[in-house]
Formats: sequence, C-alpha cells, structure tokens
Amino acid sequence: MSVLPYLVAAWVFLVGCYGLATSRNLIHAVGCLAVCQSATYVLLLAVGYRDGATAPVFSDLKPGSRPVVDPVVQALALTDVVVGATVTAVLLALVLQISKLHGTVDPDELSELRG
Amino acid sequence: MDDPLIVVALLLVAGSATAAVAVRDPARQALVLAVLGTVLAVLFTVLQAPDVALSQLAVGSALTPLLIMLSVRKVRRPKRREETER
Amino acid sequence: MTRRVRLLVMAVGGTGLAALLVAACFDLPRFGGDQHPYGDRVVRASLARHTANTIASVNFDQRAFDTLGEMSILFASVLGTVVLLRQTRDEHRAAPEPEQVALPVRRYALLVLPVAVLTGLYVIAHGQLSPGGGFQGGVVVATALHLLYLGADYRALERIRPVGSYEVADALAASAYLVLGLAGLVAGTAFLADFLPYGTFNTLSSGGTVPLLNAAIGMEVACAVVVLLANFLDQAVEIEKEGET
Amino acid sequence: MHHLLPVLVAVPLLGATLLVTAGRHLPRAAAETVGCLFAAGTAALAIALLLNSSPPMTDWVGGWTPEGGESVGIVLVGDGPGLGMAALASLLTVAALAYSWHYFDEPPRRHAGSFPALMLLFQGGMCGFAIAGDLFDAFVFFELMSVVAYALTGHRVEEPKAVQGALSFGVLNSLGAYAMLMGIGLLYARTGELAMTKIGEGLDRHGSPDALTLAAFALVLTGLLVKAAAVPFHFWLPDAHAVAPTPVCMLLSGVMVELGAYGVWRVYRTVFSGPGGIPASDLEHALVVLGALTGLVGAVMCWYQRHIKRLLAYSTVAHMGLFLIGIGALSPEADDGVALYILSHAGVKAALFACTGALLDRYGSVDEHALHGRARELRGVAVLYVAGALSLAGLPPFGIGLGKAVLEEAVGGPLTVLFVAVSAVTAGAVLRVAARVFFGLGPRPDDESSYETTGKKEEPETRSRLSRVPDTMTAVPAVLLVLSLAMGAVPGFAAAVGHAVSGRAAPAPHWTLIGVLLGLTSTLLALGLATLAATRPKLLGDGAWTAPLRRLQSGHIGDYVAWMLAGTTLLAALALPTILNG
Amino acid sequence: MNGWTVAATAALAVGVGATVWGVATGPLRRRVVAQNLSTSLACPALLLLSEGYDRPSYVDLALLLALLGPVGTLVFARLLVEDLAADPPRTWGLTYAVAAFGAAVVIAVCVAAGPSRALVKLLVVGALLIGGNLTASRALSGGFAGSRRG
Repeated sequence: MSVLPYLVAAWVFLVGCYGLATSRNLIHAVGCLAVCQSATYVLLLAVGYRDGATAPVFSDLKPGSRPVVDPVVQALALTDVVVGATVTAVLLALVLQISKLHGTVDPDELSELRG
Repeated sequence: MDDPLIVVALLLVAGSATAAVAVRDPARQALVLAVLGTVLAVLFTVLQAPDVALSQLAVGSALTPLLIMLSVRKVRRPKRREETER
Repeated sequence: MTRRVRLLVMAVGGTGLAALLVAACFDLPRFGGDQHPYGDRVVRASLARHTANTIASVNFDQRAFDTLGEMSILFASVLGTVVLLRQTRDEHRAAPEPEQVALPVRRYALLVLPVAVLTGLYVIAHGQLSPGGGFQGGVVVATALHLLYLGADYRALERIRPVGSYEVADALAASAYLVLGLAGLVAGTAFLADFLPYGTFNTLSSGGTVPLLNAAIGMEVACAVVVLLANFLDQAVEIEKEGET
Repeated sequence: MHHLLPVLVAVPLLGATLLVTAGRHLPRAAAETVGCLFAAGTAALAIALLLNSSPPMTDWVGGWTPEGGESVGIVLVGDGPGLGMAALASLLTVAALAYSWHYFDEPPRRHAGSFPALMLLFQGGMCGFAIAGDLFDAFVFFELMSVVAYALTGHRVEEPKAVQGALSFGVLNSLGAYAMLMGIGLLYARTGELAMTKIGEGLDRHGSPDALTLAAFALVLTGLLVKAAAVPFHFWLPDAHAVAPTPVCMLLSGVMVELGAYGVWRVYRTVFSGPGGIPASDLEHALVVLGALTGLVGAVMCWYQRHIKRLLAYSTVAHMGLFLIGIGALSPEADDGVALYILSHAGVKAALFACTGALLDRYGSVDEHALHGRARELRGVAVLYVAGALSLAGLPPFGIGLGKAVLEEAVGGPLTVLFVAVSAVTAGAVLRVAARVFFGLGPRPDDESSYETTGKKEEPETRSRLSRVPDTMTAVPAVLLVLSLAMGAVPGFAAAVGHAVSGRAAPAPHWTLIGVLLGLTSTLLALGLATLAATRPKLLGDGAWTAPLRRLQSGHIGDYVAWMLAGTTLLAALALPTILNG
Repeated sequence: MNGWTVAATAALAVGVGATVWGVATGPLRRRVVAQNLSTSLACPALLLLSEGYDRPSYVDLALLLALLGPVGTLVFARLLVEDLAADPPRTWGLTYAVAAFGAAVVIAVCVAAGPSRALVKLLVVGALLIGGNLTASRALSGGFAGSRRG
C-alpha cells in the first residue's frame, strides 16, 4: 500500500491528459489541464511526507518536540498552485476570444490553422 | 502506510479528479472542480501541509470556479440571443 | 485527424506513459520515509533565522528567488489578461442592469465582507508565524471584495474598485519585492539577502525581511486577483459586440 | 561580479513594473524608449558578465553560500553557455523592441506600456531560465517565459488565427511544463535535492539507473522538448509562430525554442550524465532519432507551405532537429558548433521574420501565391531576404555556415547528408519565396483552394497598411544579418565562442576546406531547388504525397496532446535499453 | 489515530464521499447542493483534524473554508440562476442535518479547547459555517434573486 499516493498522482495526471485529448469544449479542456496540474501537487506533497510527523510550523509547536515533514516540497507546491491559477486565467482569456471570433468553443469546429 | 485518513483523502481526490474529467459540460465541471479543490485541501491537511491547503482553498473553492463560470456565461450569452431571435 | 486515430495515438501514448509512471512509482522511496536531507537543513536554517513558519522561510528567504519568479508569473499573467481581454474596436460597454438580490443573501454578503477582508489581512500578517502568508491572504482579500458583486450588484463593486489604481498598486508591490531584493545586494551580501535583524522568535516582527517580502506579495496578489477578476467580469457583464443589444 | 547574476533577471522585471506603474500617463514613445533602455541595459549587463565568465561564476541567491558543501538556497550558474543564451535573448529583445517602434496598431487603451512591459517580462524569464542552476528554479522561469509568450502570441486579439494558435501553444506548453514538474518531483524523491549538480550526485550515489530514473528523464525532457519543438511535440510551433506579431516571432523562433534545446543540454550534462543517470549512448540514440525525424518533417513541411510565416516556422523546426542531433553528439566540438549555429541562426531567422513583417504591413498578405511579383519595389527588403536565405543554407562566411561545418565534422557519417539536405531544402523554400515575391519569377501559381492555411486576408499589424517600409523595419534585419555574417567572418569570434562553451577541451572552431565545400554544396542545392520550383512549379510543387503528414497538423488541441503522450513514450522507449541491461 | 481523527475519517469517507458522488452525477439541482454540502462537511472535518493533530494553528484552514466555501456556492447560485430557477433544489432536510453536524463538531471542539482566545476563533468559525451554509442553500433554492425576477 505504500505506493498508493504515487499511483493516485499518476492516475490523476493520466486522466487529465485523457480529458484534454478527448475534450469537446475548450473551457472543459482548460479544466482538465487544472486536473493534470493537481497531480503534481499530490506527487510533491506525497514525496515530502514523513510517518507520524507534523507540519514544520512552530507557532504552536516547540521546535524539536515532534518530527516534521519536508517543508521544501510544500514551498514548491505553493508556487505551483499560484502558477496553475494564473495559467488557467490566461488560457481562459484566450478561450473567451476564441469564442468571440470563431463563434464556437468546440475544438473540432476550429479550422483556421491546418497543414 | 497504515493511516486510513490518508487513504480516504487520496481516494476522494482520485474520484473527484476522474469526475472532473468525465463531466463534459463546463458549468457542471466547474462544480466538480470546486469539490476537487476542497478535497485536495483536505488531502494537503492530512499530509501536514497547511500552507498549501490554505492556498488551495483560496484558489480552488472560489477563485477558479468564479473564473470558469464567468467564462461560461460569456460564451453562452451570444448563443442565448440567437436562440431567442429564431 | 479523425477521432479514432486520435484515440489510437492517445491509447498508445497513454499506455506507455502509464506503464512508465507505475514502474517509477514502485522504485520511489517508501511513502512516509525518513530521508529528507534538504528538508532537514531547511528547518534548521529557518529556526536559526527566527522564522516560525518554515514554509515562509523557504518562500521568502531561502528560496526567495523562486517566489520572485512566481510573483512575476502572476504579474505577467495579469498584464497578459488585460491585453487579451481589452475592449476591441467592434465592442462597446453596456451598463449592466441593476439586479435585486434576496435580502438574506445581501445581508450575509455585507456582513461577511469585512470579516473576510480582516481574515485575509490576518492571514497575510501572520504569514511568517502560522500557516498562511501573502499569497493565501491576498486571494482571500480579493475574493472578499467580490462579495459585493454576489451580494449586491456589479455597479456596487465598480464603485469601490477603480481598476487602474489596483493595476498601479500591483506593479508597485511587485517592484517593492524587487527593490527589497536589490537592497539586500546593496546593504547585505547578495540579492534577496536577509539583511535586517532577525527579531524575537514567534513574534510579528521576526524573520528580518521575511515579513516585508510577505507583505509585498500579499499586496501584489490581492491587487492582481482584483484586476484579473475585473477583466473577466467586464467581459461577462459589460462588454458586448456592436449590434448586440 | 557573481553577485550581479540575479540582477540580470531583476532589471527587466523592474522595467516591466515601472512601465505598468507609469504606463497610464506615459506617452507611447516614452514607454517604448523606457522599454528599450531597460532591455539594452540588461543586454549590456549580460555581455559584461559573459566576458567575465571564465572560470564560470556561481551565485547563491540570498547569500546562502554552502556550508560543508550543502546549501539551502538557489544557485545561479554564470558559465559561457548560460550567459551566452541570456545575452542572445537580451540582444534579440532589444532588436525586437527597436523593430516594433511605432509598429503596432493602437496600444490597449490606457496601457501604452503593456507591450514593452510584456517583452521585458519575457526577457526576464529567458534570462532566469538560462542562468538557473536549480531544477525547480528553472521550472519557474520556464513557466514565466511561457506565460508571457502565450499572451504575446495572442496579442492581436481580433485575429481568429492568433487566439487559436496561442491557445494550442498555451495548452501544450503548460502540459509539458507539468510533465517536467512531475519529473522534478520524482528526482526530488530519489535524491532529496534540487540543485542540478546535487541531483546528479544523488543519482550516482544510488547506483545504476532504474525505472524511476528513466521516467524522470522522459518527463523532464518532455517539458523541454515541447519547448524545443522536437517531433512529435512540435505541432504547436507552426500554429503559434505563424500568428504571433512579427517582433514576437523574432524572439520565439530566434531564441525561445532554442532555450528548450539548451535546457536539454544543461539538464543532461548536470543531472543525467553520471553513472546513475542515462548513459551517453542512449541519449545520443534518443536525440539523434528525434532530431533526424524533426529535421525531415520540418524540411518537408517547410517546402510545401505557402503561408510565409508558417514556412519560416517549419524551417525553425527543421533546424531545431539539427541542433538536437548536435547536442546528442555530446562532444565539445559539437557543442561549439551548435553554439555558433544557434547564435547565427537566431540573427538570420529574426531578420527573415522581420522582412516578412514588412511584407505583411505593406501588402496585407503573407501568402506566397497571392504576393507573386507584387513586392518588386522593395529592393532593400529583397536583398536582405535573399541574403538571409543564403545564409540559412550555410553559405560561407556566414556564421550558420561555420557552425554547421563544425557540427558536420563533429557528427560525421551519414548524418552529414541530412544536414546538407535539411539546410538546402529550408533555404530553397525561402529562396523560392524570394524569387516569386520580390522578383516575380516563373508563372503565377494558380490559386486553387486547399486544405492548408493560406496567408491571405491577414490584417497588417500597423495602424494602417504602410505606403513605405519605415527605416527601423529594414535597419533591424540588416544589422542582424551583418552580425550573423560577422560571427563567421571575424576570425576571433568563433574562437571566443568555442572558448566560452567548451573551454580548451576542443580546438577553436575554424573554417576547413570540407566545411566550405559542404556549405557551398547546400547553397547551390538550395539555389537549384528554388529555381526549379519557381520556373517549373508543377515539378516540385505537387505535395500530394505529403497529405498524410499535413493532416496530422490539424490545429486540434486533442491531437496535439495525444501526440505529446506518444512522444513521451517514444522518448522512454529510446532510452529503455539502459534499464533492461542495468 | 485518536477519537478526533477517527471522527474526521468517518466524516470524510461518508459525508464528503457522498458529495463527490452527488456532484458528479444527476441533475444540476443535485450537483449544486452536493457542492455546497461538500464545503459544509469538509469544514467540520478540518476542525476535527486540527484537534486530532493537536495543532491549533490548523483552525485557520477551517476558518478560511467557512468563509470562502459559501462564497463559492454563491458564485454558482448567481451565475446559474436561470438554470436553477426552472428546477430549484429542495433539500432542506439534508441541509439542516449537515448544519447540525457542523454545530455538534464546533461545540465538541470548543469544549475540548476550553475558555481561551482559541475559543473565540472557533465560535466565529461555527457562526460562519452555519450561517454561510444556510444562506447558500437558500440562495440555491431560488432565494437568490429578489422579487423582480420572481
């Protein structure tokens, strides 16, 4: 059972990719990209976990009294969350313009760029 | 890995992520994504990452759904008009 | 490419990647393992600099350069959204209709708004002590302002939200982070060096430059999210194509 | 001196924040001047650092210098290749900003500074990525560079093609970046470190490579190769480069894509090259296969384009294939060659895009067929165009020719044929465009409707269609071409590049008789192909056999994502022998 | 594991698990209710976890969720108002049950905390949680728009 968290991360990533490849709506596709990204958070935090440990936040904890989990991955995941939110915003802005100019958000109906 | 709490949180994440992909209508997907955000925050708490959980809550429970729903509204609006004109 | 070909390629690629990832999972160290050399060093360094929240110490001191990049991503995406969602020549603004919201919802929104703003500020201010920090608190503050849109109507929100000032404040906060970094170079030893006294452990002024950088990020994020949402709200509520009524 | 490394990132970012702060009240000319000044200042700093980069500098941001060999901070590496890429990116940003002087249509209302601010952010992201010595830091700046690039690509929001291309670009590159981050997570799990050299040591300590190493390798390289537009990750590139505003194209094709290849080089060298990583033979295997595929697909698709910007974009794809082969060779001589090649290719490609921009703004079209013979009056642009095309073919003494000659010698064998063929075909296609558009050679191509994207009905990017091409729009490409000529012709330059890249490990790159002959061969071939194509369009113009290849480039995001997954699998499969034997 | 974490596990597995199922399937009116309930169930779970891990600072998480969860639901209530008006959800029984569960958890945690500054924060969380949950439910079931929309 000790690989379950990693397998969940892999599953979430793959399922997001599947959704992205088969999406019929660009807003849905951007949502699927957000799902792909949540896989990276799960992986990072799972990597940093330590059995029986607690968060390395010492406002209500005496330093050294309990084992703590890896703070580095948490900082990385935090950065990653911000990146994810902003990328979502930029991509949604592009989807809005596509819907205005093409009159559709179905990738199957976009035919401007080919060959 | 004997902590059932972590297992439960992981399964919830896997389930809601799958649902977020399987639900094809963007408005309904936004609902699932909001739940995914909450569930992820719970998972992060269980993995002892309260800082990440806080930012996931801040982003996932209100900001991302609002962005997606505003986009859905904008994309739907012209279509509505055409339908009423017909 | 037809749907079937795409699914076929997808199936091949997905299966391969799945096999690869699963194989990698079984080679990963055991979940919950005890080997975190970098993490242990970080905790020691954070305590040495009197920063109670180690994650804040990583974000604003030890790996502050990453946060600079992260902040620039946010800044860039806000600027990008402003450019992408600008009002084009064939669009005009239509004044949104006033909307009436049921009284309980309205009361709730107006009551929670100040609580949420205060909570956001609290989360920012305690960033280097307890979980939270500039990013989380900034998003809460910005989201809280939009309770006005939810609870009252768009025009109420527009009154307290001069987007231009928020854009300027966003840029100023971002430059404050950079200037603090350069001050580290001038006054201290290196770019983004923590050159201020570290203070007393577990108090608001501990951690040297950490609270300052944290505050800059808080302001930047709050303003950035307000501008971001303003552009989407404009699109959804106000901006219409010529010819539409 | 090493303390100034992070300033290389801070200066352009500071410029961008300043432009946004003051942009509401600044007149446009002032905003553009400020943008140019900050970009030029960064470029000067990058060059100053580059001149001091031997021996390589390292800087620990925040003063977290290692104690007992271990640090908690982020390391920046200021060596020849890294600072060279930063200097190239900065100089090209200056060129693009100079080119776009008064170029665009109205800036967004009350946002006069937004375009130069975005360019500065782009520059900051590229510099940050080039000097990153920490894997996660590299990811962050990689994302910064990408996010700005999406926004810049979609800058012309009234163009249906622009926003579609920008979205494909955005989705593919973001997904690639997330794949890279998964790989970083795997590496962190194994080694518990983030500095690239430390990760490499950690992998070596663990012993021989296993599935985890392979997966991390494939995932990290996926992110970088998506950026580097290697087949089959390349689909976004023609879509994005064909639609981005011309100054942005100059940067995208000239340096951003090359940064992907640089990332592959850096990551392999520092992380995976030890005994615990991926053996050199496997990397060579993988990169040569992908590079050859990329070169061939790029060249074929380039030849059959009629949309001039797409044609140039495919030629970038083709040349990226050659760079990847060179990087895969893993020898100091090949590194020198690739470095020279990338430097002068950047100048030439940017100049060609700049000339195409002039066509677009003068005639409102970038369609080879529709423009047939219409640009006879633009003599200056014609000269620049032909010079650019010839140097793309590797005509001595242009820098591309020298870089390619050095590379061909280092790689050797049957791959030389590929090098000659790819540069001849891509340069031939550009020459064909020049012959038709500027000289009106050959019969007017009939205007049958076809599957592919044409370049007709493009909106000019300037306020109105230009009646004459402004001086900045010809001066910038002229300077760029002169620089790329100087790279091959000034004897000391190539030696300096060689010294900066590989130290004294390899003899200084220089012209040899075989190199000159190979360069002349591909130039003559290109000329022949172009003449043949212009005068006898039927003979080489029938691209029916490429139809399946062209159908793959469908503009559909789902297709591109599927290919990306397949590409990751292919990459892992190419490096698999290690694991099976180990 | 202690009693608090066992309770949190149960709340997550049964309560939040059900809402994940509810939000993924069925008509829109069921999905919005499930989304609302997911936050109202996760918030008490976070309180229980804070107590179970003996980390008072984790209460901030519950505070934030109690604040922002209903805001998220109001977003959906506002922007889906037309779809919901045609087919409004009617699930007051479930809503009150979840609110009661939230109240019980808050009281239990308060008792465990004893009179202190932390108690004030817990009470604020409780008030926001229950008030927000009920308001959001009301907004969803057609109470969002005022009389003008009818």
